[in-house]
Amino acid sequence: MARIGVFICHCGENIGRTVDCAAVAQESAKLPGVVVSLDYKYMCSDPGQQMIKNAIAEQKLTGVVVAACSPRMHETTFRRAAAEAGLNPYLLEMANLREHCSWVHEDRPIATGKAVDLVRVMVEKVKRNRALYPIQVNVEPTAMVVGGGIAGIQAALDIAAGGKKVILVEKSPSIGGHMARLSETFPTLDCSQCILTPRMVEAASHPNITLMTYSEVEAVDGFIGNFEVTIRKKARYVDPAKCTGCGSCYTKCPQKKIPSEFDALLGKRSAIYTPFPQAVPNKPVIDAEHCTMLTKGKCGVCKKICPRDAINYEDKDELVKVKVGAIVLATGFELWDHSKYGEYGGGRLVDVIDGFQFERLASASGPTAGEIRRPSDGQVPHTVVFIQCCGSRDEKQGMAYCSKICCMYTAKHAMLYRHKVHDGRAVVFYMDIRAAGKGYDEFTRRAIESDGAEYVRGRVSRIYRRADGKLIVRGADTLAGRPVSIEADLVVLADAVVPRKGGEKLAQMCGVGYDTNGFYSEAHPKLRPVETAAAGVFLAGACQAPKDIPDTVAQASACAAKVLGLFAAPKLEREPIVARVNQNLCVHCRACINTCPYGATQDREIKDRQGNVVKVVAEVNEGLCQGCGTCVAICRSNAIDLDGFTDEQIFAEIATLE
Amino acid sequence: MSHTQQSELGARIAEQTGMNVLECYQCGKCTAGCPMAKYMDLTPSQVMRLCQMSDEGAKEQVLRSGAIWTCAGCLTCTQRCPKQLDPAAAMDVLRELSNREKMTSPQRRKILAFHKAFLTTVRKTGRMSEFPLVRRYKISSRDFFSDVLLAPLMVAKGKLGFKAHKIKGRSQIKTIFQTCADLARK
Amino acid sequence: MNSIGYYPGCSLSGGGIELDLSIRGLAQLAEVELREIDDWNCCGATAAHNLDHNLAIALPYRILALAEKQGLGEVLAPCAACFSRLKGTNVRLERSGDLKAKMQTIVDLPYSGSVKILSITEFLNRLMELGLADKLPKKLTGLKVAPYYGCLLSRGEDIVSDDAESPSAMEAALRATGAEVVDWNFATECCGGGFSMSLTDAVLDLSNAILADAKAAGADCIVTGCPMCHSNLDMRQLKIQSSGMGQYDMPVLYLSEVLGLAAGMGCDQLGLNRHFIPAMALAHRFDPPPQAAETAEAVSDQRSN
Amino acid sequence: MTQATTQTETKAEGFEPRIVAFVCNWCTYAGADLAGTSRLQYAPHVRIVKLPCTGRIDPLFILKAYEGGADAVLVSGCHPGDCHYTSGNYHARRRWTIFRRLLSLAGVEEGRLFFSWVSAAEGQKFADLINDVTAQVKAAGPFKHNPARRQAW
Ligand SMILES: Cc1cc2nc3c(=O)[nH]c(=O)nc-3n(C[C@H](O)[C@H](O)[C@H](O)COP(=O)(O)OP(=O)(O)OC[C@H]3O[C@@H](n4cnc5c(N)ncnc54)[C@H](O)[C@@H]3O)c2cc1C
Ligand SMILES: Cc1cc2nc3c(=O)[nH]c(=O)nc-3n(C[C@H](O)[C@H](O)[C@H](O)COP(=O)(O)OP(=O)(O)OC[C@H]3O[C@@H](n4cnc5c(N)ncnc54)[C@H](O)[C@@H]3O)c2cc1C
Ligand code: SF4
Ligand code: SF4
Ligand code: SF4
Ligand code: SF4
Ligand code: SF4
Ligand code: SF4
Ligand code: SF4
Ligand code: SF4
Repeated sequence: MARIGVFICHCGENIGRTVDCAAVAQESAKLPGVVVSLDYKYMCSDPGQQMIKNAIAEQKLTGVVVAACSPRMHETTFRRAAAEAGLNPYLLEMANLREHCSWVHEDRPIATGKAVDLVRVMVEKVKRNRALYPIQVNVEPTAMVVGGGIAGIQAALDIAAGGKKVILVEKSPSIGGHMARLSETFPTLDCSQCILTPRMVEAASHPNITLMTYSEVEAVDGFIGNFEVTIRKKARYVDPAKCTGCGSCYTKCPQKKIPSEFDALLGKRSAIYTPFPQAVPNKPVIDAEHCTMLTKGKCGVCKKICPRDAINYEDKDELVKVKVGAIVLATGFELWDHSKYGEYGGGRLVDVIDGFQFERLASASGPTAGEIRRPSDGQVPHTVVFIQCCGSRDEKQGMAYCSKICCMYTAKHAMLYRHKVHDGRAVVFYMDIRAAGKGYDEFTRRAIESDGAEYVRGRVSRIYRRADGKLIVRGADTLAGRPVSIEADLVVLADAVVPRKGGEKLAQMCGVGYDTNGFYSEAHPKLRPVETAAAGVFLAGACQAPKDIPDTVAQASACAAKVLGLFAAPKLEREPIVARVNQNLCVHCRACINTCPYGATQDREIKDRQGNVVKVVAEVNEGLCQGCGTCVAICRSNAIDLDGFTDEQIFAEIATLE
Repeated sequence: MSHTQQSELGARIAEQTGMNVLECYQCGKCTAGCPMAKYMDLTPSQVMRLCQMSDEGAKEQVLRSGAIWTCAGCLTCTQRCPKQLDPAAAMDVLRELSNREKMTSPQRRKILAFHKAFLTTVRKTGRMSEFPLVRRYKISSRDFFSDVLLAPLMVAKGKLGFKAHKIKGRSQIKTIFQTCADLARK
Repeated sequence: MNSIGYYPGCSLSGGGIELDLSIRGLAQLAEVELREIDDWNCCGATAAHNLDHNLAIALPYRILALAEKQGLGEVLAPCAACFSRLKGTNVRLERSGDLKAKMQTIVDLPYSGSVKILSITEFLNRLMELGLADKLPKKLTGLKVAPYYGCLLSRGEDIVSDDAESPSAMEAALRATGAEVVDWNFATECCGGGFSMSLTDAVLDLSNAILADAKAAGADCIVTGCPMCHSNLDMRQLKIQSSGMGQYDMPVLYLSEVLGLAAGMGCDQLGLNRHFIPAMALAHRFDPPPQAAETAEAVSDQRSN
Repeated sequence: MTQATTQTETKAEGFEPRIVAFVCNWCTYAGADLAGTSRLQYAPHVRIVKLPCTGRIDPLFILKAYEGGADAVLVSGCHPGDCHYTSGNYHARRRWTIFRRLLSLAGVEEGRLFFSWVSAAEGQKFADLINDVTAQVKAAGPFKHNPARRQAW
């Protein structure tokens, strides 16, 4: 006979205000099988938990329903308490009276009635629960970090420092990401490359880190602790083992007019190239699209010149399989393409540039050696207009969200320009100044108060190029209540930070969700900011949301802590929510085998004593099964069931709703 | 179940156009692009702002402004508003109200006079013709002398219709005007 | 013979008469019959729209209902303002059944919503497809035109299907005449619209900026599809010049006039002699003048000075 | 909304429908949690049955729900491509196409079965969905052909 205990939580006023908890407890007491029914102010508090433990011991309960908050909040708390009192933790269920009832309804009688329903359903379910035992799985103590920007570098270094192996996968020829392209960085104005390159070098030389640049993730199989990843190493046409990075090849390559991605298309590079002088690894690759040897079979200069015979035109992509226990996604961001803004010239005005282009103009290693010169004619601009929120906070043509970093980098740009061009005029159009970090507001104020940037509060409506070459910027000064028109020589758009194009593919491979904009979703916006819905996959940096360097680094280190925590034990306990086959009922139609997304359903031969196969049936590999239940729904012989969500339990729930 | 609380003007705009003025975040892009803004006593974004406020002073300021009459209805603001609002349509609602509540700015009397002269011509004949319109406008606006030099030229070019075109369905038109006027009074 | 309904609108018998003349001429060439709506009324223009939102719908509603009664499936409204009011009314009626019912009681005529409204560019592009393109013997080679869309042919998402920031509806037709389209900035800037009389200074200012940019871009003329824009840019250009804001002598042609020229239609037939800023010289580059036209132009030249 | 509400009033005075929702644990259940955390108010006529994935839903669950007196059934899981289990919801969707046809054979009218996608981040969408489904079911009136039609919850 079932002996069920029901515990109704008031959550202070959170539930109690709209749900009459005492009444729910009284109603629940009348349900068949219920032997105790109590309500209490805070069930998750120590006395609350003690109440449950006492009841389990004194009343010899066979099942418990805690009617409180969402199981996503406290299910583990209460299951642990049950276990401490000697009850199998899987004999406890939660009814969600807070998130699904008291917080979403106002009418007290209606909410109370619904609360009773929710309890009834769970009482009927829990009567049919079975004792379950966690599943142990092995953990492969190697992590893969995808993306070699500052986020990926930091996460890799911290995991390596914790004594575990890391594979750092970067799709471009060098690690460094966007930070390597920045001139100086807010809020301290220190040189970006000066603080970044030591870390790049450290990552490359750390014995625990394997760098895989010019590589991309092709497939991810398996699950937490046991991922199997296929990585495509793209053909470099340069053997990194032989190459010393002497650079003779790229100085001699005749294809020199290729716009450099690293320089935001303002500079040029050759067909065999390293993206920038401090690249790590400092070994070139051949860009197969532009090398005339690879496209037309004509040239071969680099092979002739190379003192180490490192060039190999026959090089092919290579697929490598690795086993890892955890994955960190750190694939970063892109800038929004402002050619969608017809009113700002639709991308056709060459002197209307984006933030990265300005960074490269301001950078000592950039195409103008750090002098601010405009792209059209190389002149030093006398008036530069900076436009914030370009493509951000624009639900019509751009992104509805705030990109978070552009207020700061625009202030930095205005400052850098004023430091470099003393008689120049810097005008910043802004809507709000969002500078909520340590030293951030001081930084933007400095741009205005000491560095002479003219801040104008208002959005710009139009930019066009007058016949005399001046860019006419029509904006508004909403504080003064007037339209303003500025004659500019250069316009810098603070384009929105957007997710990488095609980033959904990687997310889907890993089972990670992404929001409507394409940023990867964390498991909880406040309390689990680096975990994802996929166990064992973590997020660092701007792939999760727009972020500056300090936030990126903090999140990357948090990822490392999570990974090291996971690797601390050799075995991992997993929820025992898995499917089971009843061999007597299975007719081996293989429907389940064909549908299981994890390949967890397999053939099993049943043999007699002599070892002859008498029957083949399906079997579930607990290690692989993730408990989705697809096989259960597909099996026409009712031969599979799912622990924790059995047909019996669900039919009981439905029946209770009658 | 929305908890939005609209001002009187905001509610009227919502009713007539479906727009929620509270969505305006005062970016000023409408003002920035408005060709007429420099002739306005309130900028388009200020007009939007005042419609968000529920005090009587705000309502007065908007309905007595010259700005609402200075708007040319060019839709530049609407086209570019990042919040997909329609300030041009808000202006329509406000003008109608300003006229009905007899609050029209004296500075923009000429514009109102022109519109009224136009509609009177249409009400009487069913169509607009330049000469009757101009005559009526000049009398009511007392703006007799501007453009007098243009008139003979227009005549020479065959561009100034002297005679009113009278359509057959004039009584229908009168009824339409009357019904709409009655509706407005409600 | 193809036929299309026609709503000339009030300005086409007065200030916009050239538009009416040239449209009719081109339709004839393309063998398209224009069937004018019987007893049409004024669409109410900006005035109704500003003073009474019911009237602003009711007046166009009567026009649409009459057109439907007459069995017109498509109706050309060459004036951009009329086009905008008529099509706008269609859109709003379609969106709200309540509004439709209300209008039916006010106007006392049924209207199912079947009439499709064509703008001048849509209409002319249609004529081109219907064979007008093959009937343009004169190549206007060397003519530099600045296509001017203004507000009503570029904006209003439900009404104009073109790209609001860089519209192109006139481009194809202009290129077919052999004219060269200049790259300029003011194709969609507002000219001050209906404020010609009531806020003249603003109109002079705005129109001046448009003329200045067209001149800087090297245009020989501005091409428009709206009588209101035309009167601001053409009629008011005299005042702009006399008040010293700028010297332009920039002819302002309707798109239909440009096509008419390429089709070899005579200046008088197109109404080119009625412009305030002489357009005849421009026309004569492609169409050597018969005597009479020259004198007419001489007269108008004198007057404008 | 307003239109639907007025219709309801004419259809069945005070009709309070019973709606059973089958939702997945990872997306829609979490989305419903977010609606709660954000205090978004919605109609109280829905009872949620939590499953690991929409792939777990056996068509029989739905038939049982009707049998038990539900006026409508709502199925909601992760967005396509966003499934916690990679492809469970894809399998589910494939099955629905066939199942819908069976339903109409079984006498279940159109508009008694709703599908949606609500992610963990879409609290507002969840609330809107519940209100929308409730309004539609109210407008359609009680599931009359359902012999087991019961009193309001
Ligand atoms: C104009 C501008 C100025 C800025 N100035 C500052 C500043 O002054 N101070 C500051 O704190 N912040 C600044 N920032 C922000 C700073 O750039 C970011 O915070 C930082 O770059 C985020 O690092 P990340 O590693 O997350 O991403 P990224 O720098 O984008 O690095 C991601 C890396 O992942 C790689 N990758 C992408 N997809 C894949 C894949 N599928 N497989 C393998 N590899 C992949 C990329 O190639 C790249 O190397 C600025 C940003 C901009 C746009
Ligand atoms: C009015 C208000 C509303 C807020 N609302 C939100 C919100 O809605 N969402 C949100 O995300 N954030 C909110 N916050 C911010 C949130 O409160 C903080 O982010 C969070 O509390 C910071 O946590 P903490 O652990 O760093 O510090 P604390 O919460 O301050 O905890 C520090 C602990 O350390 C103890 N302690 C201090 N000194 C010593 C010592 N020397 N030895 C031993 N123990 C010590 C203290 O007693 C305390 O328990 C809000 C803040 C305020 C003020
Ligand atoms: S158990 Fe949940 S509902 Fe109860 S007090 Fe704790 S948090 Fe609140
Ligand atoms: S020349 Fe040879 S060794 Fe030198 S950088 Fe090029 S590939 Fe490497
Ligand atoms: S073979 Fe290709 S990469 Fe090498 S030098 Fe020639 S063009 Fe450059
Ligand atoms: S950070 Fe500043 S500039 Fe960037 S979107 Fe937000 S408010 Fe706009
Ligand atoms: S679907 Fe059912 S019957 Fe078929 S093989 Fe799997 S368990 Fe056996
Ligand atoms: S529940 Fe079934 S389908 Fe899902 S992972 Fe387990 S074995 Fe595969
Ligand atoms: S553009 Fe739109 S959001 Fe911006 S101030 Fe104007 S109305 Fe408001
Ligand atoms: S519609 Fe009126 S307010 Fe809007 S931009 Fe045009 S003139 Fe300005």
